Amino acid sequence: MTQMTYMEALRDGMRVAMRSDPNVFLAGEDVGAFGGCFGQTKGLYEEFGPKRVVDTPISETAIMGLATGAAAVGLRPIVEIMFVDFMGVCMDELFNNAAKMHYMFGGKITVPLVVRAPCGAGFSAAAQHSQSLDAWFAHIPGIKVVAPATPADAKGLMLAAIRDNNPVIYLEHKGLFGLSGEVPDGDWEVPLGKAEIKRPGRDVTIITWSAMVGKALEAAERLAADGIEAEVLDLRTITPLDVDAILDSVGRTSRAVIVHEEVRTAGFGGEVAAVIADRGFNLLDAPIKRVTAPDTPVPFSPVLEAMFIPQAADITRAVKELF
Amino acid sequence: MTQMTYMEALRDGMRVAMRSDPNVFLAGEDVGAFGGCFGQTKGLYEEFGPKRVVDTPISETAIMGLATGAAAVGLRPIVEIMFVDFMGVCMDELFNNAAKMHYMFGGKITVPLVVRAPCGAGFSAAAQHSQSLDAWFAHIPGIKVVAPATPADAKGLMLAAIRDNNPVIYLEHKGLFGLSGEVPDGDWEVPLGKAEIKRPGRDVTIITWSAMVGKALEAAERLAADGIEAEVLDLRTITPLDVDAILDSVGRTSRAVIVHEEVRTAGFGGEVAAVIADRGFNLLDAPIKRVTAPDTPVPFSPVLEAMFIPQAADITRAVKELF
Amino acid sequence: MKVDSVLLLGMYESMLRIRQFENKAIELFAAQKVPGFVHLYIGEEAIAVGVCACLGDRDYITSTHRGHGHLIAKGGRLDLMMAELYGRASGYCHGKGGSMHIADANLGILGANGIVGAGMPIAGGAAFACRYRDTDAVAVAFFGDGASNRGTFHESLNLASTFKLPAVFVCENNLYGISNRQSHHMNVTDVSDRAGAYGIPGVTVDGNDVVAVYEAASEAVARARRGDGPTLLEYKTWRQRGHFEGDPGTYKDPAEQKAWIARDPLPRLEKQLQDFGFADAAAIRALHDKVDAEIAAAVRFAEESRLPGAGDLLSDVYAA
Amino acid sequence: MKVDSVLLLGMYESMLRIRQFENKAIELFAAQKVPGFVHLYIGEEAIAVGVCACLGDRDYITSTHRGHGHLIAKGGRLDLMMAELYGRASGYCHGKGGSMHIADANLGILGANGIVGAGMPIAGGAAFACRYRDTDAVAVAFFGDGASNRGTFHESLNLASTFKLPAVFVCENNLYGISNRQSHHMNVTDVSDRAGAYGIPGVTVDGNDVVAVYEAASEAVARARRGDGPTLLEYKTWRQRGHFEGDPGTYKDPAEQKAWIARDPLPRLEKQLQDFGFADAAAIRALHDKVDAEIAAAVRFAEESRLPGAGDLLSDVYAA
Ligand SMILES: Cc1ncc(C[n+]2csc(CCOP(=O)(O)OP(=O)(O)O)c2C)c(N)n1
Ligand SMILES: Cc1ncc(C[n+]2csc(CCOP(=O)(O)OP(=O)(O)O)c2C)c(N)n1
Ligand SMILES: [Mg+2]
Ligand SMILES: [Mg+2]
Repeated sequence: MTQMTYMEALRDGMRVAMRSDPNVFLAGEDVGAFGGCFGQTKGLYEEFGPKRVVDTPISETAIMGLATGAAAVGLRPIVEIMFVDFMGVCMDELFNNAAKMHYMFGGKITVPLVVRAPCGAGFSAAAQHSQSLDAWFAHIPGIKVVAPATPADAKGLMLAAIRDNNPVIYLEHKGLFGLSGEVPDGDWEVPLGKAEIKRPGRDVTIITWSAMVGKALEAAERLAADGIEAEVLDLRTITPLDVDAILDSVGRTSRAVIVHEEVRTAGFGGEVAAVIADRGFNLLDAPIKRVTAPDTPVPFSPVLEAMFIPQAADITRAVKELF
Repeated sequence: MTQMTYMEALRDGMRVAMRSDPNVFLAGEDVGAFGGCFGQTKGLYEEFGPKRVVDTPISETAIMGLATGAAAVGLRPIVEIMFVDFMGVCMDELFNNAAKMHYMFGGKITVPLVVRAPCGAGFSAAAQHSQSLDAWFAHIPGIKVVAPATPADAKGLMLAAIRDNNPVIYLEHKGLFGLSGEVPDGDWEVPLGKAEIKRPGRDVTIITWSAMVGKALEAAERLAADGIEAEVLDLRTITPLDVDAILDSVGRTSRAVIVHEEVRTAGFGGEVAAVIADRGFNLLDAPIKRVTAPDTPVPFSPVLEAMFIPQAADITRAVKELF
Repeated sequence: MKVDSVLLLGMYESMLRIRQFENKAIELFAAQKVPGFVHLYIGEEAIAVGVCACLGDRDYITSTHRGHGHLIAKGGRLDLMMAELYGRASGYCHGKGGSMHIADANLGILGANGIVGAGMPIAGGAAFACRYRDTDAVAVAFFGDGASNRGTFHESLNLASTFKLPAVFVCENNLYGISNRQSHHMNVTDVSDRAGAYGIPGVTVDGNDVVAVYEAASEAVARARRGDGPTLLEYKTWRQRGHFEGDPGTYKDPAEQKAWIARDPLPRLEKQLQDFGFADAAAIRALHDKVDAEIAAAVRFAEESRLPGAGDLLSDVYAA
Repeated sequence: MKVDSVLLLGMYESMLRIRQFENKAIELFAAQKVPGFVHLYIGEEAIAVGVCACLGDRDYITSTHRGHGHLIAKGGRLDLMMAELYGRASGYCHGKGGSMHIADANLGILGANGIVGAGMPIAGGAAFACRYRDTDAVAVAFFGDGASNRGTFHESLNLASTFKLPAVFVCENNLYGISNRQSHHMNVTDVSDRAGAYGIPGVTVDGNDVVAVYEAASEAVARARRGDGPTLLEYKTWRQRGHFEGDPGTYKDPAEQKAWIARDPLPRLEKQLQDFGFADAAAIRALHDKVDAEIAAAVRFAEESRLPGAGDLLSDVYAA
């Protein structure tokens, strides 16, 4: 175990994978000597050189194609799209080709690639640099989507993502980059598709992921003071969704609150709610609540942005409505 | 009232709008003399000429930009993206600019445009020409999304969409183009954001839209034979969602089944289920069921495609699980 | 001329195979045995064949919606292709892909593609891998005049040029994107003029002359193999059929259609073969018989194959 | 030279206004009064000013992430801009946009833009509307060398050229996209060489010489107004600061930075004004005082304005 930040941990994941497999390379805008827009890739260029750490032009469709074509012939690309907000530029390449090739071609081609995409609000970066688009990716059959909330998960999911034989979207939250925590050393994976209880509790299940895990834990502390023991279930992987973990927890607590930073309408919280409202209906003692950003673009002004982002107080309020 | 097909009706909507407002124009690939890939725009070029019915290069980002820029300075563009499957090409233009400009710029610019996008499976057109991507659009604050199921709605929603002051995605289902029905003559709108009960019933609410309305009505007929009276609620507009209509119907039936042609995970059915599981929880006597396509790309072979598309039998089965 | 009789006869046979496969597809589509969209390559065969004659199995291609010719020229199996067009479980994609989505990894075929212009970025990735592995393999992207207006064209050519990737970009300029004439979708006469934007060679060649196609492609492929970077090749040609089966192509000028049919690459090559003394009428007939038999066998294979089942619907969404 | 003293003095004042606005922004960002990303235009002012000097309020521009210069040159109000940078309710966008998202419909400013290359398609749409309405107005898209590698560049220029739209595409080639040197992101020296791909004129000009900027832009704008279609203008320049505030720009060669600062457009124009006898030191000083007072007033306006409230969060998502 080593104490490191979320950013160091995801970088460590890349480094371990690149050391252990020469087919792994990294490409994107300013990922080389510059070290990435937020410093995520610092040191990788120095260690692995320009062949394996590749600065690209500002050409997201070519970047996604680079990953898809290289993966289709056996390499294991990691590409960075500088902000998840830019995924619309290469959405076609991702969803009509990378995601579908394996199925369309009858299993004849596999596309093992990772797209790293920094997401999330909190930096006054405004409407085009602050989004969470989790549900969009979750709606694409053929890809997997991970969204780590802790340094350990950042590393372990990175390694699992790189070694998975499918396109994986790795959503790294900008607000977590500086978060510190214990991270297992060496070659250590967190399996895709497994949620984790980050705090056990018997009264209500708060289902969340990414930066909202921290907010949920904060809310759970406050609720505990009021005698409500909230379980915080961190999905970690958005798709494939760990339905068993959700139903198991809700089966014990009989109440569910879903929290995400995405805007509300058609966010991934809807999927989680729908799964519970179908398969977990008889477990429930109360309505299913969602705590989300409102249906607006992300505003610039810090005061507005703070209102936009779901806060611990919003979560405690939603939980209390259920009692 | 005139008997016409869904395709004729949506064309009639465009024609009425173009006659009544010289600022309305139509642009897209092969929409001119060719009349559109499915014939949707036949005759418009002849009536309105090359100035107002514009064939474009195969350049979806430029097409969406054409619409956005022209709308931002006061025209009312209708653009066709030949298949909704190609929206990934211009997703960035749609969601980061057209959809957000009004908000980002503090209301200083409005972007009244319509994107027509044929959607849906049923023609062995395979994975890249058969999709429904309703939830993606629903997840974009700042745009509205309509998905007519009948000839009358195809016309009325078209006119309302063109005259709305926001970007509207108009999802025309390829499988409905030939559907015939009575359509009001002249200048006649269906207000955006209003669902419609296409069949009243007291036992269960089937909530659906687009081509699945027909399947739901078929299922309702079969269920009636078994003594179950299903109400079929056609959303017509996906966003803004008519929550009142949903809660009102479920309040009367106590049971909800949501049906859509999109793949299941993170489809718009999740949103509808979540709304009911929150605000309508106490109305419910049974789990909320979703009948959807499976989480796969759309397969080519007609036998597989028929299994992919939700059928009336799937709906009756889901409904019966609730009794 | 760098072509000998073996090469020329091989190219003729390959072109014939494409032509007859597609003539059969016309029939089967009309008979509603083949569903979906069918985009035919008839009249453009010299391009796929002339280009792929420069490639080996280690080289990669990306194809288009109009892909039969590329696949066959690169060695694709007629029986698996035909079964795929029929939507049978024995097809290349187990019936999941159809005409627009056929790939064969072993042959370096990275797929037909229903998205116009989508093959170019993927070819860029394959070319990157060829170089990454220190092989001399190359990747070739086929695309149309219409596709050369897509952003992917620009981004891919720029990336390939900047990285000096072993890629060849082959524009099949048949003068139309569906109904839209080239002069109405771009303001240059030669797509190859776009090469200048990337500092790479751009060449325009008669796409109905397989020898000319082959020679230009040889040079571009050699250049890529040498590590000197990509080339943009433009082959002028003509789509003899409608955009897809069912399109009567009324936007075409009949006189122009006639003139282009007079330049049909197949009879043209047949005449060359005879003029050069590479083949007589009997030899040509024998090739026809051989190809027709292959196609008949492919149809039989398809018709005798089972339809896919419920298990196929859900399989292969994810790789293990 | 087509420029007279009024024009030249006006351009100087405009450049100075941009420079001082941004010098203030440096200070305010460092003091954490201005949050978010701040991309500065210092050193590139001659381009926005020289180009916008050819435009009227009826003409449109689309801007970039590095937009202050374009907005000010097109007449944007300093007080509303400064309040927007502060995130105040009185700002251009009521605090919802910030530095990267400012528009003013009345001035034809269709917005700064956080998406690299996103302005070009929008300018195409505005140019289409200018022609649709039979006006002689034009639309100008500003963008960087890095942006010229985006697919939107290609699609927009092709569309504008094919439709002969009254558009001008202005590439501000400051030799970098963030840390990526032009020679590492494209394989041509002059972005203007890309014009050939669309059959339109392409011109490369010293972007630090406002007179040269103005003259080239005049011609391009006149051409567009005449209905002769778009032009690609490339202005060579240098970004004196880091990519955004906070980037130390260590990837730059200090000697090169020094050489470019010696070619700073502002002192250069100041010297011209004096050489031509258009302004003496006192006149220049008076302009400085005027601009500084404007900026001080803008800061005061921003600081005295209220913050937006909960009502602002949810308003203006949809137009009525
Ligand atoms: C991104 C995208 N836009 C539009 C289409 C619809 N479409 C299919 S083929 C075609 C024409 C392609 O023209 P070209 O590239 O010249 O190829 P050709 O058909 O002439 O071989 C179009 C517009 C598509 N499949 N993908
Ligand atoms: C589509 C997209 N990709 C990447 C970015 C991140 N980004 C912001 S500015 C920039 C560099 C732009 O370079 P250039 O176009 O030369 O403009 P300059 O910053 O030099 O003025 C990049 C990569 C973005 N905002 N949008
Ligand atoms: Mg063509
Ligand atoms: Mg630059």
